[in-house]
Amino acid sequence: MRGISKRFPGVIALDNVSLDVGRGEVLALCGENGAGKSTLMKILGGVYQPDGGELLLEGQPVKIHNVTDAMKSGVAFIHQELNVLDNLDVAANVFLGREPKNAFGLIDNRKIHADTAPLLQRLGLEVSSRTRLDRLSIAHQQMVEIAKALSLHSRLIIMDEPTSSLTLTETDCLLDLVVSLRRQGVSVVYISHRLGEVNRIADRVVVLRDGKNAGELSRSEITHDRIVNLMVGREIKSSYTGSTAAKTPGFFKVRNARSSRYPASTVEFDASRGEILGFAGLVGAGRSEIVKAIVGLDAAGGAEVSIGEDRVAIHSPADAIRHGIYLVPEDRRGEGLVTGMTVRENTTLPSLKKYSTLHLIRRDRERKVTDEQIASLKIKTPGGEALVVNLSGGNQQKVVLGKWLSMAPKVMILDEPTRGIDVGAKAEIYRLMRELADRGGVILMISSDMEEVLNVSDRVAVMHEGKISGILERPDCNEENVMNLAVGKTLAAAKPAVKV
Amino acid sequence: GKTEVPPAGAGGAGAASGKKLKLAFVSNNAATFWTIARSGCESAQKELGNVEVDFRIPSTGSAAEQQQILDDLVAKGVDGIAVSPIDPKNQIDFLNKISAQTLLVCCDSDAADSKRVCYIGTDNFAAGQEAGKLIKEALPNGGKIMVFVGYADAQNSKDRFGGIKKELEGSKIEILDLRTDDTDTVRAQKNAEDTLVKYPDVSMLVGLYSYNGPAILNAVRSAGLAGKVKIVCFDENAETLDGVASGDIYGTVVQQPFQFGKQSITKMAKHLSGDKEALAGGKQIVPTRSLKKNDIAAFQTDLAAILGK
Amino acid sequence: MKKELGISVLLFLLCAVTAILNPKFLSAVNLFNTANLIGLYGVFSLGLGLVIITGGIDLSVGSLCALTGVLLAMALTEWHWAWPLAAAMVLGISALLGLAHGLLITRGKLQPFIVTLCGLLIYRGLARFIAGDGTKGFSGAEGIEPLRHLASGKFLGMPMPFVILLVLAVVMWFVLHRSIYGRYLLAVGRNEQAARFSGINTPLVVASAYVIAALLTGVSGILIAFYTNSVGPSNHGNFYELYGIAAAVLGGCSLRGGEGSVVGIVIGTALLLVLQNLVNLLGIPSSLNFAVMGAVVLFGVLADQILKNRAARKITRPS
Amino acid sequence: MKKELGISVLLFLLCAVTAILNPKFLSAVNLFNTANLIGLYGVFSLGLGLVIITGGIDLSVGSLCALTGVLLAMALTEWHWAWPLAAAMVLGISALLGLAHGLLITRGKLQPFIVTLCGLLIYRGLARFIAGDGTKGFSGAEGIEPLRHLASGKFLGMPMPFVILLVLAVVMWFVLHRSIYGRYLLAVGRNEQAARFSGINTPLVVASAYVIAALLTGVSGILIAFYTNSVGPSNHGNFYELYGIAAAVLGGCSLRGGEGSVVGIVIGTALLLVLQNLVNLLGIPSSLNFAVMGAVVLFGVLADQILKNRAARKITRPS
Ligand SMILES: Nc1ncnc2c1ncn2[C@@H]1O[C@H](COP(=O)(O)OP(=O)(O)OP(=O)(O)O)[C@@H](O)[C@H]1O
Ligand SMILES: Nc1ncnc2c1ncn2[C@@H]1O[C@H](COP(=O)(O)OP(=O)(O)OP(=O)(O)O)[C@@H](O)[C@H]1O
Ligand SMILES: [Mg+2]
Ligand SMILES: [Mg+2]
Repeated sequence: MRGISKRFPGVIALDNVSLDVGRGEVLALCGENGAGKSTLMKILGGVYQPDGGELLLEGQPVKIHNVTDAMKSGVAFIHQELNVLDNLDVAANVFLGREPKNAFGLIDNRKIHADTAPLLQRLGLEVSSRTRLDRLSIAHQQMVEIAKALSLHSRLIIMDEPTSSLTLTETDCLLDLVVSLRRQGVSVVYISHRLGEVNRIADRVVVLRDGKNAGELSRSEITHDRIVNLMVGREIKSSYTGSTAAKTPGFFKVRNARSSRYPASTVEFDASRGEILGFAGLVGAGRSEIVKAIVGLDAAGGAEVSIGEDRVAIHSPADAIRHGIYLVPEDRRGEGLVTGMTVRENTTLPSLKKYSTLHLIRRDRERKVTDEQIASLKIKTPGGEALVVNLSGGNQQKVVLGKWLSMAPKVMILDEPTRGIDVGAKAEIYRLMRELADRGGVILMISSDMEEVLNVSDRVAVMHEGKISGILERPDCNEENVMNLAVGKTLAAAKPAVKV
Repeated sequence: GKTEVPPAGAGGAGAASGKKLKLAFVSNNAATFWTIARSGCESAQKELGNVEVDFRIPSTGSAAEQQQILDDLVAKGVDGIAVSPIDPKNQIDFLNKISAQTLLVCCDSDAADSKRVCYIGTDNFAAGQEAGKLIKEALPNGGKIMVFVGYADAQNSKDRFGGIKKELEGSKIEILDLRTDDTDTVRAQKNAEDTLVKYPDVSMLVGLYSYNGPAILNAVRSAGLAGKVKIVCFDENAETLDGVASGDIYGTVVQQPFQFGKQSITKMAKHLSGDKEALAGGKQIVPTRSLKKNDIAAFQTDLAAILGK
Repeated sequence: MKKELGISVLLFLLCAVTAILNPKFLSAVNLFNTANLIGLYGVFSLGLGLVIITGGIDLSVGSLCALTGVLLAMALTEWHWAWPLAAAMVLGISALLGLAHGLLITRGKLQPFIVTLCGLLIYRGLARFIAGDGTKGFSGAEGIEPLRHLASGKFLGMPMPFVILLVLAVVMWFVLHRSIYGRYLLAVGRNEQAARFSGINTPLVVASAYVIAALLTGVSGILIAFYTNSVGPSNHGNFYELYGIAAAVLGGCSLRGGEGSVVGIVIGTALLLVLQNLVNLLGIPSSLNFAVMGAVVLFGVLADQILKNRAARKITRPS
Repeated sequence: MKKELGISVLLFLLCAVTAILNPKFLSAVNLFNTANLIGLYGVFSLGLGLVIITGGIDLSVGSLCALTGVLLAMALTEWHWAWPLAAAMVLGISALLGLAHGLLITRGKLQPFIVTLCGLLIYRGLARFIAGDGTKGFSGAEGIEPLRHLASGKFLGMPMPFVILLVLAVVMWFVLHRSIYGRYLLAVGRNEQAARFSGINTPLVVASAYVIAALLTGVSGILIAFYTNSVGPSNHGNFYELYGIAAAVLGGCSLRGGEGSVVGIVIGTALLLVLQNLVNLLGIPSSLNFAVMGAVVLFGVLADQILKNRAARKITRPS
């Protein structure tokens, strides 16, 4: 790709960007949120047309007008946002767009299923090829999308944050796969904000900043700090920094939390005022389900919750919000944001009463608080009146955070708070979380990013099949202990969920 | 064209003596007019004692729906049907198929070329001529008139409009246009209002469907032209009768739907019990009347008696 | 405001063309008549617009008009109720039916299209059944003059329905564009799930929109009944939902939800009625009435779409 | 298959009840008549179902029936065309109009509801204008017996429209459930973007669905014209789109797109027509016809929804 430029209304997403990928090379593409990584790849994948620049394939200029052209040139694309069809089964999704025909010109279903099974095996995905996608978790759906890209037998696979919704085991499996693809001569462009992964597999790192090439690192030069330096132009420390703030143990108590997914198991735990309690576990351990039940989003489940000395009854998110318990959900496009509305409208949505008199909204007050959040979270946006849908993923995530932070939470539950967020922003979000805790808040953080869990949490609760299999105090927090608990082993170091 | 007749397995049931006769009456749409006809049917049923009347109304007023109802009635095994065919000219084959299986009488609107046994009802063309006479009477010095109707493609509106045109031939009266409203009463009224705006010199508005009378009356009254712009209309809608009584409507041509119902049922029953004279002649016209201011009081009393109020 | 600009221009052009071809268009009588009808249709279109903003639809408008019309006429003339009682009954029933829609959609998780399609069928049937398929009017009702005046009188020289529409539109403008409830409506229409996660009682918001819509239809029903002075249950109000939807969409409401404005809906209604006026005043055959309306609606939304696309492209182009 | 089970049971129950209350329901004539009507309505419902599966809707069905009916009758009786030419013209025009819908929706990016609502208005107007607001029939046409036989004859003792429906349903079953095109339809209906990213030419898929729907409506239009033998342009086909949508939805199509089955649509159509048959056979007042239909549709979808919820709960429960 040579001199690629792309503009969107009000934004120059790419400005004269060049990128080379060698055969059998794993190229990591890094950059802050909104740096233009996805846009660049969408141009390669035929989703967008560039405003300027050209594409070369093996030295020959090619024109990629649409997705089909890209596929024909041997480019497969795993998009940042899920693109699967939940009304079709796994095999149909994998072969969508290029179904084999039988003698009558109809779909050869037998072949589709026969060909899908080994793919799933290779990915370690233990589901039948006949399962409808709406029966699968987001993580498994993501794996199906990866299977689909693999089945194309492409020369180049673009993976745009493929691991953002995967946990450790799946991630491992995927990274192994990338390595074996490289061995087969397939090129991979790998976009991820998890620099550990980049470190592990990349042959070369290309960094974008503000839609421009910011530099590149060859295999031997790749280190966490150097990538970060190129991305943001300064150093960012990311290791656990304990807090000195006073803790009030048992401030937030949860008893008998039950989700409709695991109706037979209950979850109980205490969280202290001033601490960050991390929640780790494998995909499907039921972490998201439990926190949804806590804030009243699970009609068939629920929990007994008390804050300080008070029992609080929560039947709906509105109740939870009234008591200062906020949930930042994992699916920001589906659950966190009204993407067709502006940053301002999203920021004030849960707290409109505060910004209104006699039920009439005062826009000046709305603007004030929105501008505050934009400034304090460093949200990259033309302004409060920009539509959220036009922000990059990471900035969207900051809007979700801003929406809740503007309301002075007592208990803040964050489900995958940094999914798809760049290192700089991550560090800021960690800082914000810590600040909030230090000011006397309770933070529960669900994360599938091991590094994050270990770096941020004061304690780590590990879940397995709907139950908390143990809580690790700070000194015992290490990868091995977390993994052991996550797969259901018992551990001497782990405390029971509630001190009896 | 010949439409195959399905095997008459259950159809064509004869009138076994002693058993109650099953007769049906099928209208062409839903309107007060047919409520009066229904009273006629019920009155006949009461007087005869040995008949059972099934009164059916096609909801959408479309030929397809009416045919479905007729088919169902035959399947159900009725002994005779009186129907007001929606499109008599083109429903001939279908009506022939029905009449092959049961006694068929046309009512209100005739399919003269079909094998129906008899027609009982108004001669719409004659009714149109009657309206034409009222128009000429109201406008002795001539003038411009506008005609309103729901569907211009319905047979009764074609006949009525034809009758009016025939009657007005050679007079100094000019017909401006025929405006349709698809039986939307708001549009009917709006059409009248717009006419009053567009043609300030219009001397009369004529409504061919029952709701056109009140619609025109409202428009004329709200424009403050009551009495100045004359109105002639059809049927015995309550508002229409009030308008005639107050003199704002010059006159209305009424049919006798009660007689349609009563005579159809009575005569079919007689025919089925052997009195072939009852439906003789193939055409039995129930005369129309024009009502003017002085006729209203008496007419309303009669109507109330008929509807049992 | 930009959204309403296109349709305002279209409305203005249509008015100008009609006025040039037939100056009677601007006569006091004609303006009065047209304003009156804009009032009649505008009231239910406002409600329909609200429902459309939540991402739903209400197909039962026309049938509900027929049902309320029949009930009102019968209450006043046959059951001899006092008019405030009759009006309250009609509005109460409307609101209840709206609530039923709302509950079936939010609790029963049925699609709005289906629920209100069934409403369309059921209310029409009920209206016909209750009226025994006979036309109902108001002759013989006593002491209904105050209601008649409210529904079809004049106020400051303007037709009452138009005045009522203006008042309702101002209220609804504040509700939709300035109140918390309005913001919730827009949010729910865009992304129900996200709204729920933000602590909004989304079923309540959605259901209330259907109640308001049905209530406004009830008001419209009363106004229209007094306009026509007679209610034929089998055809009264037929297709009104389509007018309302066309008006709302012309006025910038998106059937995908989350978008729409009160001013747009009112202008959309005005556009449709000026079109009908135009057909009559210019002497276009009645048979083409529908075709003209369809063509203009299509042209309107198409032009709007093209302008939108162009605007998007303009920003993208290098300056 | 599970989806169609509920509605099949409902259909069976209705038939059983009707047959018990009036054994004539099972008479050969009645079955013949009902099958005939199922054929007439089923053909366009199939097309409508296809469009609904893409997440769209087609409101122009009834008006298109009127337009095709008028054109066919006039071509045969007034312009004296040979019947193959007349039929080809009618189907060709239908397909073209379907293409216009498809292009406006995919290229023009207009909402299907709006495009076909305008179609509803425009085609009705055109039909009335072309026919000069007069009813058109086939009397006087010569040499049309082969067409009449095709449209309203018998085959193996079954009414031709029913036979045509069966043939079309089998073809459509393969198309929707076994062919690549059908898979694309389902994909596009559920998530247009995902389908596009998979290299599917989504505009082509969507547009073709509208063409097929219009073509099937054209076929229906011919069959219905020969059934009624007369086409009153102002009300012929009124509300047919609503029947079609109700049938498709009863048969398990989701208006949100991506879901639906051919068998379901056919059974849904049959259910609606048995209902009308029942109203007539059991002597329920005609005025309640619509109400009964509405109530049963509502009951059907509600029961379906409740069963679905229960099933969903069962999966979640530990085994
Ligand atoms: N469809 C669009 N319309 C308008 N602006 C867009 C659009 N898509 C992307 N942008 C803008 O282009 C810029 C680059 O976005 P892009 O999605 O490529 O970032 P990214 O590097 O992938 O970020 P992230 O790490 O958050 O995914 C951002 O400023 C974004 O707001
Ligand atoms: N609609 C559904 N139908 C069936 N199973 C579902 C559905 N939604 C979720 N699940 C299952 O519920 C399980 C719990 O999901 P949950 O999101 O609570 O897990 P988690 O621990 O938060 O994992 P993640 O890391 O994916 O967020 C998953 O295994 C998933 O397969
Ligand atoms: Mg991205
Ligand atoms: Mg989760």
